[in-house]
Amino acid sequence: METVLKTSHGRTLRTEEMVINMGPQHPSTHGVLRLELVVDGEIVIDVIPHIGYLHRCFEKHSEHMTNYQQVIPYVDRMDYVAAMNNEFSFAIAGEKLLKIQVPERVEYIRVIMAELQRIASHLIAIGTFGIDIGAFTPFLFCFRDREKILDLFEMTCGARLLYNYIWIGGLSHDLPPEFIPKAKEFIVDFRKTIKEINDLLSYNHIFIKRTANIGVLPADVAINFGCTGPMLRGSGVNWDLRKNDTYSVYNKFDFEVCVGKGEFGTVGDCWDRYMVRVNEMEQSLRIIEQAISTLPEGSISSAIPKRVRPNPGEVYGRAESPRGELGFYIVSDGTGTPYRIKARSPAFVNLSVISEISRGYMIADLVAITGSIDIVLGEVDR
Amino acid sequence: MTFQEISEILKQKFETAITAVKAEVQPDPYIIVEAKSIKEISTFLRDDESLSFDFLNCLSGLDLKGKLATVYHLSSMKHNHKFVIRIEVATEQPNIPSIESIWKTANWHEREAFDMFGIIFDGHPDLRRILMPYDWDGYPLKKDYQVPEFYNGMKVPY
Amino acid sequence: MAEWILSQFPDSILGYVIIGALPLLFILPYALVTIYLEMKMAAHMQDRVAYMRTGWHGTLQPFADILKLLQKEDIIPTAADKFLFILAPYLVFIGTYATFAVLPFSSQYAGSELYLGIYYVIAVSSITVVGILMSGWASNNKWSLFGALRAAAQIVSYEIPTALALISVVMVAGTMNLQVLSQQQSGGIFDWYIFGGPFPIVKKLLLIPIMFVLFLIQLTASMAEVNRTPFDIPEAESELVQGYNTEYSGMKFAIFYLAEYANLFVVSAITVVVFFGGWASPFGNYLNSGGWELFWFVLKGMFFVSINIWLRWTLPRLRVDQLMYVSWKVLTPFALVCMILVGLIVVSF
Amino acid sequence: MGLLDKQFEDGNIVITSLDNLLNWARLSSLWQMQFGLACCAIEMMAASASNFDMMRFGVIPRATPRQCDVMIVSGTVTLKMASRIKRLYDQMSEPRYVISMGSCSNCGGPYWEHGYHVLKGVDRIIPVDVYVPGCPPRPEALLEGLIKLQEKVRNYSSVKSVA
Repeated sequence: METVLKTSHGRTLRTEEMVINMGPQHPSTHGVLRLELVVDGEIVIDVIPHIGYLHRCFEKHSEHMTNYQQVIPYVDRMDYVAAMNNEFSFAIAGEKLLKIQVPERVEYIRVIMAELQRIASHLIAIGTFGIDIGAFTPFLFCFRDREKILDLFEMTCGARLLYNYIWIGGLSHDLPPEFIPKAKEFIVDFRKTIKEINDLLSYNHIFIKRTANIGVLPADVAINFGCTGPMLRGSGVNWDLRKNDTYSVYNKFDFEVCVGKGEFGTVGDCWDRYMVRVNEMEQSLRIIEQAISTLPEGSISSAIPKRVRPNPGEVYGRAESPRGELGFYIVSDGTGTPYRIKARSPAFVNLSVISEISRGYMIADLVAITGSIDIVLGEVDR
Repeated sequence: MTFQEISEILKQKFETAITAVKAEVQPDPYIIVEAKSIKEISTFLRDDESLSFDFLNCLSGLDLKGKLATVYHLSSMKHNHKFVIRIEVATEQPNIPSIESIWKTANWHEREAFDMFGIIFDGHPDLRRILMPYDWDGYPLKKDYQVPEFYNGMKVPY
Repeated sequence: MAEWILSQFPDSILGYVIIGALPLLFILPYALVTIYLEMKMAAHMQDRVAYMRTGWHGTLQPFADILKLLQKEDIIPTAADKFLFILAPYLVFIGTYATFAVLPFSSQYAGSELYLGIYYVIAVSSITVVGILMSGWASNNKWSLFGALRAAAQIVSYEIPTALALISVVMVAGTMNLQVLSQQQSGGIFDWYIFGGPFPIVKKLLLIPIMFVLFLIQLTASMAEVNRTPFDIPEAESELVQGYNTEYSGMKFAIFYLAEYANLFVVSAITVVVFFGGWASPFGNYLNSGGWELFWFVLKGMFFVSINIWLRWTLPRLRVDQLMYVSWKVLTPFALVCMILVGLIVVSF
Repeated sequence: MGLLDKQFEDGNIVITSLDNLLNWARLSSLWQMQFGLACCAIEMMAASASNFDMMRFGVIPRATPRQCDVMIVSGTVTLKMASRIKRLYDQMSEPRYVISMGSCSNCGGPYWEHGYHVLKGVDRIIPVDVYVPGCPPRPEALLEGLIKLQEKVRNYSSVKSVA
């Protein structure tokens, strides 16, 4: 679009849109996302996302593994800030395919781990969102408390970030005896952190001004684009696979599904998506509390198959990761090697909506919108 | 609704378009439909009151050695039921109508299937490679794919 | 003091050069201290410790930083406008440095006791904008250009509330000379203009609330003028990479760095002189001799520098339009109202 | 680099101490490029966050390559990204250093065999000073790598000619 302006002296001035590249190396693109912006001054006219800068061939690798269990380390590396949830989803799909019933204790421990990981993942999302808006300090507070969760994981399975902990049919390690007291301590501590985050960031006047009414995603558009997780719930849709398509032992716990209410603006704006994450951390704490208090005894490895060799068939298993519906479509041809594994990653689908919701806002708002989508490029590109 | 009921409804409505009903595949059975009628079927599945599949979970490409396939995983938020559709086409002529206009989710997923398998989605507004570089040769997830020796002067194999 | 130096070098330009270079004696140590202070303050607010490896608690870190920046390769991008690119950082520094000419560090020393002191500060500090615009344009980088244009818009807008706030005080004081302003407030803490100035009690009480509002306006606007969070949109890291200095490396970047910190002191010093008594001791005639005056001036200046640092690491950043909103629709009207009220008070008492 | 570069044939005490001073400045103020690629980037962020605090060593993250001294390649380098990394490295001003963090950027890591889109080691496109092994390396390991880099800088002489 080219606008030609006439000055009073009869001269003509021409204005043009500017095409500007944001990324793959840019402080606010959370890794290696590249956005091609068409801007008119500060106003964003169009956004063209370019992805694939971290395409690590996950699907090809899984077709070359000799065993389904060997896929799990690669699954870890997909969404590296929520590795437990990825393993959980993959284990659900694998167990559905193999028709394995896992012991109760395993399910409880998985839920505890998944919820701890959800908190850790949301902490990163909140922290980096803070940086995007320009507040640096909350990020460091978030990372400080995330370390406490990582300590719990490290105590259990020896790894900080990528665990290879949840296997098809079981777990790699049982909980160490000091886990439960430490976890209880963490829950008490973390309630204070949530309050701190709310004081420092969530209800900060500038923060609200920067995020409310920005990047509004209406519910019907969200569903049509396939958005899930806090993205969808931020738009006011009460949809959580933990409730609506119950898996594992989530039906035994009492928790609420947090939805965006449009407290300071329109339902589905950046603040709502952000707040859904903050509230979900509180709900995760509740689930962990309940799971710890009712943790059954039993073996954690009795159901792990010696040889994973499913019958020919196919399955789509899904679970709620911190970013939304993480599904695995597995096609088996009867051998130990998966014929095809396709990951339906929530961040990939959520990101596809970005050009839809960021037209007409400013560059600074685009940064906020990208932050509120909470993408992990490892999962977008796989 | 169960798979049986949904496939019955579809059978009555689109008798000629349905190639096969694979009810015996476990745990997720699917139906195979003809490529040319996928748009009609999709529209019906989305708009019918009793079905109302408003959510496309996943669209995957699949190389069946000789045939290429796309698999559509659908679910309904309203009725909380699921359904799987598959389309199989010949590798030589992998043309499938795009369903981007029905579920926007399909946009990027179709681009991915194009990128990885070379399936051409007719009517897609922006069918470009999505994950691989634009000047990449071949379709990596095909079973007979050969990794190139060099890309832009960089050695690819270890 | 200036006369004394000049008398030492009769018939020579050397005396003037020495007078001109004197503020450097302050700026360089001050910048080193402030860089260190900023990082340490930020770190301790964030549960960290920051510099620990260079000297005691990393006190030598600023030296290492500067020494390293001097060693770095000085890149001039091929596509850059070479002349402007090289000139820009110096111009930014000159704009800041020139304002040091009128800052009254003590009753004995001010580079120039200019009668139009405040006027001069407002005028000269605008040169900075030209430098920033030049750097953004010359870099031939779209992000830099964005930063430069934002900076221009921002600094120009925020000069208006600053000027209005300062002029209100000038109306009360009856002088623009910063040295005279400081002298007027030398009778102890309650003679400072933030507490109404050296006036009879009724006038003082009427002035206090207005002065307080004016002080807040001046503080906010000055924060915006030095481009620091929450008003750091010209170099907003998450949006514009580094804004106008994206393409600068080595020595040139060091000068930008230095100018930023020097500018921070200038605006703090102006606040101090206008509202907080300048070099005047808070205890009237106690602790008020030569060296102490310098001490009080620097101490008060550093206090406001610290406030700037504290706010920078606490608050999120505003958006461009919100920034303009704050300037044109909040600060400027308030400053105007205050100015009218001050005028009424001055006329009636 | 500077005018003094390789100008003095044999070191005397003045030159040696000047060398030491310059090297000290360089190694204590390694500004890091804010540049994350994959999983390791999270550990890199953790290393600069409260618990590990990389700033103790004088490492400040900067957003633009022009003002950086060290580039920490943290994560898998894909073929699509490789040319960008090369360009970013070229944009950095001398003296510049590269730390390759994690198995992926060392050699391809778990993606070495079937990763058709993964560059098997970032040292195929840019020179690397320090390799930090691990998948992902712990933040402590990255700090160790940083200390190794500092040792390397300490032993470098920018004034003397190399014998």
